[in-house]
Amino acid sequence: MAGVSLDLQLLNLCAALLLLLSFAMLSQRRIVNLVNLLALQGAVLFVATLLIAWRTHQAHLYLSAGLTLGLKVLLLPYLLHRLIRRLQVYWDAEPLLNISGTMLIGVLIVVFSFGLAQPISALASTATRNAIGIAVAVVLLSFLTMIIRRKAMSQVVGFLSMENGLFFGAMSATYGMPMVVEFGVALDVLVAVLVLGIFFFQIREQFDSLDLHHLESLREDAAARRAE
Amino acid sequence: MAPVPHSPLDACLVLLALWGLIGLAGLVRPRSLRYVGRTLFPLGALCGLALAAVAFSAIGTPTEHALLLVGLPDLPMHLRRDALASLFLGLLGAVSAGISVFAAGYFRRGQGTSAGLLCLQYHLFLASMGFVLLADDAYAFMVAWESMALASYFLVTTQHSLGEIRRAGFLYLLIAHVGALAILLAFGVMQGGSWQFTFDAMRAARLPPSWAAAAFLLALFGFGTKAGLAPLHVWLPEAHPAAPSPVSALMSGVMLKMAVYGMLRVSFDLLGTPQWWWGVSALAVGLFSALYGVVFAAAQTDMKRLLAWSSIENVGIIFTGVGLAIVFHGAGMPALAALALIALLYHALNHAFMKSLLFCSTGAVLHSTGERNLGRLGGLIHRMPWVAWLSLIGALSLAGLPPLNGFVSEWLLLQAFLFAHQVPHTFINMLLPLGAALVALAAALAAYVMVKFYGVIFLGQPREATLLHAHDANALERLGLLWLAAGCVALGLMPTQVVGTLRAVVRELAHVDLPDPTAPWWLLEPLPGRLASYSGLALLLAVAAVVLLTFLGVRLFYHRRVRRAAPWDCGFARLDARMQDTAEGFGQPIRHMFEPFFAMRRELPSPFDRAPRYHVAIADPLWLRLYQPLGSLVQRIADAFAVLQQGRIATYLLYSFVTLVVLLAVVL
Amino acid sequence: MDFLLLLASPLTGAAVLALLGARRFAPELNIAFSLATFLAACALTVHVVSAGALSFAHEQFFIDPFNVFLVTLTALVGLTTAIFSRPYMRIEIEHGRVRAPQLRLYHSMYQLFMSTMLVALTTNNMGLVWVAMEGATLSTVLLVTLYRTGASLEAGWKYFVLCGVGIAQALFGTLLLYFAAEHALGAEGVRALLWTHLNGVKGQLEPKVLSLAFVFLLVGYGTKVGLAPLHNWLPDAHAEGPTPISAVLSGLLLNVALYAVVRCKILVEGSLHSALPSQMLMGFGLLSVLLAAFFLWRQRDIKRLFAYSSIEHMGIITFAFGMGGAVANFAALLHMTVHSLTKSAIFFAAGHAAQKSGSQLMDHIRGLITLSPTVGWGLMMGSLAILGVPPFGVFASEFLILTTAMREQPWATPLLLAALGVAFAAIFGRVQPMVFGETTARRLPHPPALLPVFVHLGLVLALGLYIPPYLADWYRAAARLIGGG
Amino acid sequence: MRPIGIITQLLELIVALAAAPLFVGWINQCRAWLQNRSAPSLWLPYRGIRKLFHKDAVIAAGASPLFRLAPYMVFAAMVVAAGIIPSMGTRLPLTQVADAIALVGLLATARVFMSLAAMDIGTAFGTLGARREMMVGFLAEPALLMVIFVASLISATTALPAITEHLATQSLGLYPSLAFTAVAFLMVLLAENARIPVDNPATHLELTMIHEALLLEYSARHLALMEWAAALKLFNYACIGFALFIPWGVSTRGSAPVTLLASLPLLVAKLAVAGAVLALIETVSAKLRVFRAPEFLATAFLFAVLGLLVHLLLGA
Repeated sequence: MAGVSLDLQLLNLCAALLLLLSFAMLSQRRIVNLVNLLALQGAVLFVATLLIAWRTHQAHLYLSAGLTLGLKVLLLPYLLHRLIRRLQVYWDAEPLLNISGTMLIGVLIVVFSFGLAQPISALASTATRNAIGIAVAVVLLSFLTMIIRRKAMSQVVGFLSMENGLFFGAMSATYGMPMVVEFGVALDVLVAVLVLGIFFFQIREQFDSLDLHHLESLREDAAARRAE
Repeated sequence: MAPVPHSPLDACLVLLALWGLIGLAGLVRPRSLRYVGRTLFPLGALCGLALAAVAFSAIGTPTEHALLLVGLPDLPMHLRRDALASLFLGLLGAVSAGISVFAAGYFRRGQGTSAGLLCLQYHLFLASMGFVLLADDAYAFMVAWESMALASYFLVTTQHSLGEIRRAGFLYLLIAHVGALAILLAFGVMQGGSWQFTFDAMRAARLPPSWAAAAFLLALFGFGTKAGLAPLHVWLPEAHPAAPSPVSALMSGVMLKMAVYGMLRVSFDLLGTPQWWWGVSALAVGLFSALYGVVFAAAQTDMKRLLAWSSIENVGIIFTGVGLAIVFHGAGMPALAALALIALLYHALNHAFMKSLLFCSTGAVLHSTGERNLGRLGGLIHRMPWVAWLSLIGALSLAGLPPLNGFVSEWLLLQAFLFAHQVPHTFINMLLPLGAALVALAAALAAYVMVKFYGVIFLGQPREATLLHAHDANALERLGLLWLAAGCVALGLMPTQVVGTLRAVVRELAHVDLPDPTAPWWLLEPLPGRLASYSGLALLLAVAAVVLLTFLGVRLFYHRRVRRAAPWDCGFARLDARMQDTAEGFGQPIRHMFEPFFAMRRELPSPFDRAPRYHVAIADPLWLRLYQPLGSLVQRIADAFAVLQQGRIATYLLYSFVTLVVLLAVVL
Repeated sequence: MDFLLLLASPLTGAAVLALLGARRFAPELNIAFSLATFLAACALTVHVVSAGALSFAHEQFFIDPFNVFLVTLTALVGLTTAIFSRPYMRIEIEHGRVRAPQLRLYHSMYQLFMSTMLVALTTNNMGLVWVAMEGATLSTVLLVTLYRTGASLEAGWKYFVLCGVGIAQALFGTLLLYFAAEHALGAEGVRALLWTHLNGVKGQLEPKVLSLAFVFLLVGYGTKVGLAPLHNWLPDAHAEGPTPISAVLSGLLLNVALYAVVRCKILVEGSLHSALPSQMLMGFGLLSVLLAAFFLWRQRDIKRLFAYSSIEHMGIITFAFGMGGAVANFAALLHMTVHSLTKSAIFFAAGHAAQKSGSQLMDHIRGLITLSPTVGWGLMMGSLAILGVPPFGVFASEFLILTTAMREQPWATPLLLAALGVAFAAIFGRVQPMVFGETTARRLPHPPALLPVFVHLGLVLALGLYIPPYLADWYRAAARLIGGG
Repeated sequence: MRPIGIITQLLELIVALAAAPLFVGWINQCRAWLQNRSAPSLWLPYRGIRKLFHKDAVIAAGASPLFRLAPYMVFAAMVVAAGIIPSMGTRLPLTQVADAIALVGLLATARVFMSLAAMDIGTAFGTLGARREMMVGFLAEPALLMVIFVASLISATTALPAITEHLATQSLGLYPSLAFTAVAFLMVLLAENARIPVDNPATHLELTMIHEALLLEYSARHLALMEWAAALKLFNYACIGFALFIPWGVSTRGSAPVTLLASLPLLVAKLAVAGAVLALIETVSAKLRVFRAPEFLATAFLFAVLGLLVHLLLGA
């Protein structure tokens, strides 16, 4: 990688790490680890943001880096851990699709999203244009995670990592969104997690488990008729 | 009071508005029968009379236009009164006058809907029909058209506590709505890219033949549903009997004619130059309905159902006329086209009167006996002479017998058929006489049906003891029946005048005309030089004269006395009322002959039964073969779709995911 | 000033009711705040009618013909729903389905939801649109689960996850939009998300990126519109939440989401110069109409039934916007209006019907007309209106849409015809026995508030017969703005 | 309306009224000869009618005025019909009033009144008769119409005199279509006049009777009128047949009034032959079951339609 400055290399490294982490999430079945991976993702994101901020000397990026640190590395994982402890959900059940199959699909997704990002990065003026494809891949991979998981908790983690992917995309494509939007997004994410907290307790006291197969009674097919 | 209107159109509008007001007035004291029944309905009848007078007198006069400041922003409601509209307005007014008077005496306490609400729906029904006739843009037409359907739906479901009545209403509104959508699409075609939905724009639009054909077929479908053409008729035998009798009369007598009006308006006025093969399609449908309807009418055991089926037959005959007119028009035979148009308009008028008359009299019977099943009626001519003799007129005219009105229109139609052999298409030449044969067959069957209807209800011995307490119709009901019967007689006895009026309509509608009559006023000679003429009046006089002479002769020479005795029992021990033919019995030959038409279930008793029981149920094969499969098809599709949604959130996420990926792949 | 009040009143309402929401007079307070919002909206409308398009707060907010009537509509439905919810929630309390703290949550969240709706409508910043939409989800999700039943929790969870994920896609779309805009606008990146600016330069936006962006935005906001096959949260959320919420979800949220989609469509079409976005909209619309019609056929829960009918109508509107052109856009906007009015009215009536017969299952609701004619007639008339029977306004718009389709997209008309027929059979076949026949209804502890039902239906009827000129002018201006076709 | 018209009209009516029973009598006589029975007097029908007129009328208790009106209506209908059919001359004022289609309508009216009257008493046999009569009617009527249509297509009119003249003045043109229709017409005639093979005028066996069942309740003058009307009906049908198929010798427009006198013996001759033919047919053929009657008539209908098609194909 001659001719490429160190920070840029570091940035690309971060991107690669993000992708790796989302694959790890895809395969990880222990919820606690899942949350840790999420925190790690947040950390990588924080580093990347710092680098970009330092690179482009945009003050508001430091701010959003701080936001990332506070929210995605510290607060959210902490809340999630508390939830896990309070609700005693440690293991996810067997995912709907076995790991190897998932991995295979994951790889396809990565290919697809790189292809997808091609025209975008072709236009991008940012140094980090090549990372856009990775951001797309992270988003879609977390989507996949949400699809194959059975526990509400792990879906939430998937959801948050999707948020991370979007954030990274914003960083790498346009050095972040306007501040007001950033704040709004951050606020929404925070509120979402709080709401989720309330939710989990409600679900728990209703079904005393967070397994999603309790949440499959509202349906249209023949089973619905039998249910009534 | 309304301001003095200075043009027929304004007068019509005022009268329609008055109908609306009368309806609203019904809500003031909805429970008071004296107020609603004895006051408002007669007022409505007066409006009807006035409307008839205004409209009929306006037939010759030039077309008028008007604008209402309601409707869509770029499309205020256009109104237009031309000869065709006037004719049907007159029909609406004249027939509804009779029915309203009858209804004034008809409605009793203790029906589902309160009298006042009924009054509102009834008069809104009338007014909306009036607006259908006056509308001159697609939006106004559709609004009036659907309001008509809606009002009649609420009238049909008056006694909504009964399950089958609800079912009938549902079926009716559903089919009406689908038909209305078809008409809507037809208008969508006809506006031809000029985003104006006024009829004038449609007249101006020159459509390519394929589009015009599409429009025509859509219209035929749409108006066919409302007219009850087979195979779109299934709602009719359900809905018409379900409604209170005056409403049945209004629906059969007047509302079906709205469909005829719409068909004429579209095919001759809006589409301009119809192509001959459209006519063939209409002809085929019409003939099929005519035969199908009358055959099923012969097999009915419920008197109102029987009348409903016979309505299908008559509508079939009318649409046969439409088809014939289009064929002639397309083949460039103006005189014959005019003849066919006049015949069908005449039949529309006739049917309006006679069918309303018969429905009203069934209403009277229903009230005094509480019985709709023909198998439990009989001998009512002794208990209710008024109803019996007046509905004899109706029955004879519906049977198409001279000198009454039913015969005249069928005569005209047959004349049209008969001279059709110069149509420049060989196979139509072959088919038209067969059409004539079918019409003749339908007419003869109609006579059969009417003998059954009349004989089983009014003649013979009462089949139930309760019938001995039957009472005749009250004064208002008699007046209504009398008015309608008078209409039948008048239409039968002065065809020349009626045809004269209709000529004006046809001239304006399709720019075709009959040659001017050379015959004297009392003689109907539609095509001079054809040497085909008819005079109901003279015929009646001749028959009456002979009857009188015979009677006098008998009186004069042989004055022997008459004694009463028990009927001869052919040596049977005792001869009781249950030995008469029931409705099933009387219809049996038809069932026997048209076996393939019916989906029949029979229970025959074995010779050794202690309590032998015979039961036969007739089902409409079109319902079984067409509509039930349709319903189950929808059910099956719905079940297939339902599998998509089986409650698992992962699946739903998968849908979003796949949608996203697919769309991305598309744009890439 | 009036604009400030418009946003401030629901926000303060949310705050105040968060404290006082459980008090006896809370419902009245709720009504009062909604009334204030409504008055502000009216003032604003007058303002715009006189002064033309406005913008506030450094162009972060702006009002043009397209959103001003939606704002008024939103405020109006918000007010009537508040009026309706007063007796409704009291009855729920009497029946012991809701407790005081939940009522507090309900009231404050109701106001919060209103404010998010209004922000989403009035903001000029596509990013803020996204934030507000997400906020709308978050503020309603806890209301859906208000009854804490298993079903309601499930519905809430699906609502939350599906809309959350969908909205995330929308965020990515917004990001791409920003990206393209920055690329086009160059220096002034801050303004790059302002719709007015984007609209100004839409010609120069990079088509490829925008088409990608549109896909993400469509899938994102389309989820909230309830376009098939992204609609799966909608029936559950409508059926299991309290009826006022179902009413505002159907009446407002779907509209606002569709508003966002259309805004995006305007930009993308401007840059693409291709029919792709229109075709996508038409495809989604048609699919939704068909699916919804056949799902309607199987329903047994009254609120679920009308939820699916909302999907159907959203499909129709989307289809119309897809066709584009002056007439179709006009019709679509009109349809948005009458649909939200009618549908919320139906939900009001249906809610009371369900309360009266103690079940949402339609087999248990019978003969409403005998015990309470107002509810019965309300339900009957509402259903007929929503089924597109004239002279109601829904017919007016369907008239225009169908006739346009017959000319522009004849291939689609058989499908539409079949779908409308099936929908009619399904809905009317269920409604008729509920309204007519022998009754199963019983008296209620509080007199139901049916004023809103008849106000809405009256408006719909009026719109069917006469559209006032200034309203028509809005529609026309908006239709011109949306363009296409 | 010129005097010659009125004369012809009256003459025809008188001849019809007089000759109708005679025709019946003649047929019965021929039948008897063919079945080598000793033949009844030619005047027997007159005597029957006269006798009936002298009896007291017995009317069933439950009879309504319709019952007593019917005989007069039926009789009148038949008389007017006789006035419409050009049996001797074509200068008939009445034929303007009613053309061939109206004639069929008139006959239908008579049938309907008979059936209604039969149902009026409410005995099993009356209704049975009415049902069967209508059953025969609704098939025979269209067949008759078809027959008339062919003739009127050939001569482009539905007015009987015009048809007759057109066919009579043709230089003996042979119409294959008319051959078909003639067969059809003969079958219709048999069915409509309650002759074998459809009905047997000489039986009162409940299971098979149609016409007699209708008259079961009538007595005295009413019965007399009915019998006379029946005879007139047969006569009318015969005359329709003559008018359509052997129209020669009728005094047409333009021809001298004297021909009217000449046409009388000719009519008698035609009737004599026709009666003999009818008698022959009735003797050689066997009575059908009632349920076969529809098939019989359907065949007639079919023949008529065939005639129509043949006419359209060959233009003749």
